[in-house]
Amino acid sequence: MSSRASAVSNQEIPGREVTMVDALRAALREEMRRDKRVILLGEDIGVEGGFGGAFTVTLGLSEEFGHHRVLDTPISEAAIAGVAAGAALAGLRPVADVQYGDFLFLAMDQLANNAAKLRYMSGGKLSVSMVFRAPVGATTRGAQHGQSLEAFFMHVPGLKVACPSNPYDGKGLLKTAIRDDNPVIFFEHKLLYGSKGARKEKGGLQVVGWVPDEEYLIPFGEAKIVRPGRDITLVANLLMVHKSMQAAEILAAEGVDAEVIDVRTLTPFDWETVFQSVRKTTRLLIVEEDNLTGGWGAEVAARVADDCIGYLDGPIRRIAAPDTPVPFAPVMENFYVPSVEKIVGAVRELVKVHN
Amino acid sequence: MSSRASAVSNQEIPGREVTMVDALRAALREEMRRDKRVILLGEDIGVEGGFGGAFTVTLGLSEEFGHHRVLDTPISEAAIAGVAAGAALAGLRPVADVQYGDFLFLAMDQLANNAAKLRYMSGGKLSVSMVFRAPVGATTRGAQHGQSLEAFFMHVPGLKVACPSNPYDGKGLLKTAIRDDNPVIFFEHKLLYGSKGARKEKGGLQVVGWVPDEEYLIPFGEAKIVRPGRDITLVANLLMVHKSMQAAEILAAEGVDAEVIDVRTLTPFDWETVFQSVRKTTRLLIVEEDNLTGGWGAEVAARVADDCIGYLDGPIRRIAAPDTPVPFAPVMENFYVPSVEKIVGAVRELVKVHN
Amino acid sequence: MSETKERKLFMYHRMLMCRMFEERVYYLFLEGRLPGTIHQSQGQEASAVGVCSALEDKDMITSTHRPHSHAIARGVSVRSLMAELFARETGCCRGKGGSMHVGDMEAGMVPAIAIVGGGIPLAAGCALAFRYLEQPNIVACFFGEGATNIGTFHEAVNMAAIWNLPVVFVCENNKYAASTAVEKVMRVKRVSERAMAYGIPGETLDGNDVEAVYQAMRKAGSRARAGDGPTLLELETYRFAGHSRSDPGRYREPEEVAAWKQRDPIARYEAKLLAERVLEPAEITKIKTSIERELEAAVAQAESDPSPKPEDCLSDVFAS
Amino acid sequence: MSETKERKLFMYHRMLMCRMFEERVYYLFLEGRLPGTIHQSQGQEASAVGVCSALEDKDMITSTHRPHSHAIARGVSVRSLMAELFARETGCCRGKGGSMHVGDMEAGMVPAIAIVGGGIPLAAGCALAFRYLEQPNIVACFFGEGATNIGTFHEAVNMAAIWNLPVVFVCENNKYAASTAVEKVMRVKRVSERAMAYGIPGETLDGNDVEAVYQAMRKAGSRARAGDGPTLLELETYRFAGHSRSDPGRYREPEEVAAWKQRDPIARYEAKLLAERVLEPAEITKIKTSIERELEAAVAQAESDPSPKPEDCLSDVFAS
Ligand SMILES: Cc1ncc(C[n+]2csc(CCOP(=O)(O)OP(=O)(O)O)c2C)c(N)n1
Ligand SMILES: Cc1ncc(C[n+]2csc(CCOP(=O)(O)OP(=O)(O)O)c2C)c(N)n1
Ligand SMILES: [Mg+2]
Ligand SMILES: [Mg+2]
Repeated sequence: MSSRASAVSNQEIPGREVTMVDALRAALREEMRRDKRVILLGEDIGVEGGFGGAFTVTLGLSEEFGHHRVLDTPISEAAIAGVAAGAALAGLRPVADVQYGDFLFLAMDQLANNAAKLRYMSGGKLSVSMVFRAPVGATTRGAQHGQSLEAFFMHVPGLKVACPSNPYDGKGLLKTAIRDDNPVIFFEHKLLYGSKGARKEKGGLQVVGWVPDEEYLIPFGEAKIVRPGRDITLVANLLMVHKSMQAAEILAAEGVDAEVIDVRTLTPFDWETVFQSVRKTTRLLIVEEDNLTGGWGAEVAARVADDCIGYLDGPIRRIAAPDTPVPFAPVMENFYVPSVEKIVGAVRELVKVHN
Repeated sequence: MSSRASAVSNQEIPGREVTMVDALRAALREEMRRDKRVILLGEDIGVEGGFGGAFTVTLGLSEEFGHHRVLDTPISEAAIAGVAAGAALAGLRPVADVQYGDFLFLAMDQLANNAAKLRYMSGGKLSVSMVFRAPVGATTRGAQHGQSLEAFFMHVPGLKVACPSNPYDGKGLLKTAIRDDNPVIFFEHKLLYGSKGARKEKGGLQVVGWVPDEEYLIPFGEAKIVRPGRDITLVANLLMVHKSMQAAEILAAEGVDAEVIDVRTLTPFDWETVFQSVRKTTRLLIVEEDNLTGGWGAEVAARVADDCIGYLDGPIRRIAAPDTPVPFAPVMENFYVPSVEKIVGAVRELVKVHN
Repeated sequence: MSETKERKLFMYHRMLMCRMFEERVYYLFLEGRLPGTIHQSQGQEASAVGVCSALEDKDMITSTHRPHSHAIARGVSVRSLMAELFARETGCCRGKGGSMHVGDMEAGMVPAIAIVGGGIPLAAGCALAFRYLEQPNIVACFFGEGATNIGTFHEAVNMAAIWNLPVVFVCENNKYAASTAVEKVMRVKRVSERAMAYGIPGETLDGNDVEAVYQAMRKAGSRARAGDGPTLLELETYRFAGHSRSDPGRYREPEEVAAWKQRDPIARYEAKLLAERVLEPAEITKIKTSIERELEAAVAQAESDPSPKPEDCLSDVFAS
Repeated sequence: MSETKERKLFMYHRMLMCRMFEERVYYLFLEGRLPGTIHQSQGQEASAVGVCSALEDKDMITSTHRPHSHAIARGVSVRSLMAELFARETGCCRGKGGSMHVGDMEAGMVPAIAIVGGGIPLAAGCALAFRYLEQPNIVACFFGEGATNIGTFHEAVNMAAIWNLPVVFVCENNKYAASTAVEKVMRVKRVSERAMAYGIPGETLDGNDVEAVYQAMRKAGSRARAGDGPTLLELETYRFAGHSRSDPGRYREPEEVAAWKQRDPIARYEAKLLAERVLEPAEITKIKTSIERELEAAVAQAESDPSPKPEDCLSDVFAS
């Protein structure tokens, strides 16, 4: 594995532009080839003539690895999570999934009470090496198919939480997650999959990203400054990284230089990168698609308000979905999901306040 | 119903000292007498010769109201929640419970995806008038019987969340919860029950509180300043209100005058009372038994860091359980649960910093 | 017209309405005029209509991610359904629910629950309320065979069984849960065998025979209404379309699809009614034309209906 | 000594150890020497010991909130169990687990899961790993009859069934879930009937007959090991004590308790072994004395063992 590869796109290194779906599938394929203990569990993930899971990520893997490694399950989310945890206890490295993150609540007991706690309850003797993948984000499917659930899992001690915003990170983080000896909840944003054909999402970003041909891993707990800036810090994840970047471009034209941080993993969280940025820019806006109250952004605000309050030149603000379920009608959903305009507006206000 | 009674203990008004268990039972009894639509659902709540639920709250109610109103369920937490929600849709006002809050994860889908969202998904046409009671808090029963889960539910739009610290509030809030047309998650702290006899908890506070004989309700969304003070604001709930009060007494002897706020309900939250207090004291310490990262205290810190940052004379700090499961050994559990000493220590540091 | 004849024509009409609604909706999707996704139920109309035709006023149904036919069969207004799919203020959920959550409790339908199995406890809960309030009503609880593998099915059916609740569990066994064939995920031959685990009657029947469905539901309904508890009805059927809008259904053999299309519940019933002379050939076109017109009007109305305002997304979280 | 005789004496010894451990623990609680709470299993020793005696090295068990006898029967060291109850650093969970989470995967026991039914998917998962790794092992999954009403039972048993996993589901039907009598919460007469819903064999047997339990478990175990899938064994038994430390058990008729005490699995087996001359009367006291001594030593050791430090609560959250 190359350490060079952990640098961002570099013309010297052979690689190619791929979608998130391609990148995640490649991560699964590479890890399955490398380690026989890696198996997949989920609904509709390996059926012949089927979808490769709800968003095609596992397409073709049952053909390559066989149905004993790509297990199509009944609709039994609690058992999917619990069976994965049990298999992990006995030495496998299962990667399980739900078709929509919203169904995680069905598996929550197994994830939060068993997978997350078994190592601790055993006094550190066991480990539960599993990954649980979950697509999040609103895509005009209404209240039960569009939630962002990162905060719930960030609040469970014993679980790691990843949330990549681009194919490069997606691949590198998923490979790391699979090799991690702890349970990892791996959030993927539906509008970032770049799925094509029938599974293409309206409003989906055409995110393709460069990924080196050489193998690489991305460690957990390292945020990425995706745009350095001087005037304000924007902290975001998943789709909101892209919206924050778009906002930063607009703001740049107005002379406001925003630093954008992609948190990449919520647990462990790279507090230092955020703190350093805030100490430099003296202003903080957190951007998340999750509901405002109790979102992961609250934790970021709280930590900064503890560690960096003396450096702040104004209030800590959050742009998040309002405290409502996800509405169906696109006009309402567009209002619900934080927009580039809202980010820009909030930044304008923040830089104005104490300038 | 008397409005006088909503004042705190008043010698003029007839009343008596009762435990939390007595107060909650009285609330259930009064509401069941008042409104035939109120029914109870739960495990072991009405069995002859049984416990009256895990903590005796429903003892005697099946005798008074019959088994058609006090329904002993199988061990089926998801169905308990979903059946309660369904019954609410069709006009009843169920009060359901889990024996330990930790089991809420099993019911989470029904609570968060159905009960919380049905009103919204119906465009406001329906209401889900139910209460779901859940005991929380660590009491040397280990990782799966001691969690504090308020933050998970505060983060679900459509759910109200109550967490009374004393019998007076317990009774008034539970009655309000039952009459509310929305789903309410009602958290009770095991060490505050004041249960006697076999169900007595080691380390349980002998909290008895004065409760008027006359009927009263306590509105949601009104925090209570349980101790006014000038130097620092302590925001707490449940057991931590008592620890904060003890800390405040110790601090008073040192000349530090702490204001202690009992939040009473997390949704709706009485932001104004907290903001006003912080503007006055200029210092904030949040005290919760929940795990630090993503606890409800993070939201309080975030809101204050948004609204009151200009008033703050130092960092916003939180005292919470560390990010670990609940350990079994009492020596570890005592370290895990925020102590009076830790609160005192944190306050000393905060008042020192900018004095 | 005799009551039976009237009912038969009613069921025929309703099934056609279900079918034509779904076809219309499908084209609207292809044309890009509807947002979101849809799960269609062409081929399953006999179960929706047979069950709902056996219900009384104020009875209730619960439904799933595939709810259109259930809603139509239950009598939810077609206009309000269409408007909901168009995300209009006038939709049955005022644009907040969408395809997967259509419903209207006034019309006897709880908003559909799109989480597989998630509606089953709600059904039991409604039934509990009916019994408690001494309301002589029942609940018909729809779900797919895939849902019988999830925990809530088990818990809620058991709870309804021990309490003898007035609910009929209606499993539409269309052989697939998304791409997953039923044989792969359960070892029992018939879903109805699962009733045994709860000590309630279970019955498997031809879910494409609307008359048979109606009769079985009458029977199970009477039993429930009489206080004798729930029944599990397994209705064998098939969805002609893919699982959702985006599914070409390549996991099914074309022969299998073709064979089931031979058993089209509407064509079969039509033939039967013609043979019985309940229906005259000339009436068929008339009925279809009138449905076509109704759908046309519903679409036109929906298109001109007001959209919710963006900020409307903030209301209806809490009852006050 | 013949293999059979050895095994019989072993089972007798283990049952006694279970019983005497629980009695000892009970008194330690009454004396206030142990923290937390306990769920005791006096009366249920035949099921724990019959099942575990039929296991091989590296087989696994999963357990519940009532795990002491399972742990002892599986061969988890009595010292490490006692130390765990005393919340010592030397406990099998290093003081982090407590009574409800005892276990030791080295000894073949997953830490017990105290959430009813929560261990069942873990059992299926372990079994999946065994099969996948071509390890010739099986899992015995213990749970109470009350657990068969929860969703995870349904989901996990079904999954194990469709995949023919090497797991034996062992339901200890002790007639009550806390204070709730089994007849109130399920309509089937026998829990084993629920096996039919998953297309696997189910069998009800006298759970207080250790020999019968052993034989049934051998058979089900062989079946599982051969790749023929899971079995649901229902072991009819009774707990002599209350549900937990604080339960006086007033929801049970004294006559019922007395009748079951007549069927004490240990007394019965003792009488049988005496009759078979496998056991001599004189040996009984010897065995009891030696167990007494072992328990005494375990208690003494536990009391003098080091306690974890308060800050130890911070470690073991993540593997690094
Ligand atoms: C709990 C849950 N898991 C997965 C899904 C995704 N999903 C939607 S429909 C479906 C298949 C449902 O099959 P079945 O119950 O047979 O109903 P059908 O679609 O055949 O009508 C799946 C897996 C879901 N909505 N809910
Ligand atoms: C999901 C869940 N609900 C409730 C409880 C509280 N509780 C602990 S043991 C028990 C009864 C369990 O009965 P059963 O499964 O028959 O086992 P037994 O106690 O009889 O051994 C209950 C209700 C729990 N631990 N987990
Ligand atoms: Mg189906
Ligand atoms: Mg039992």
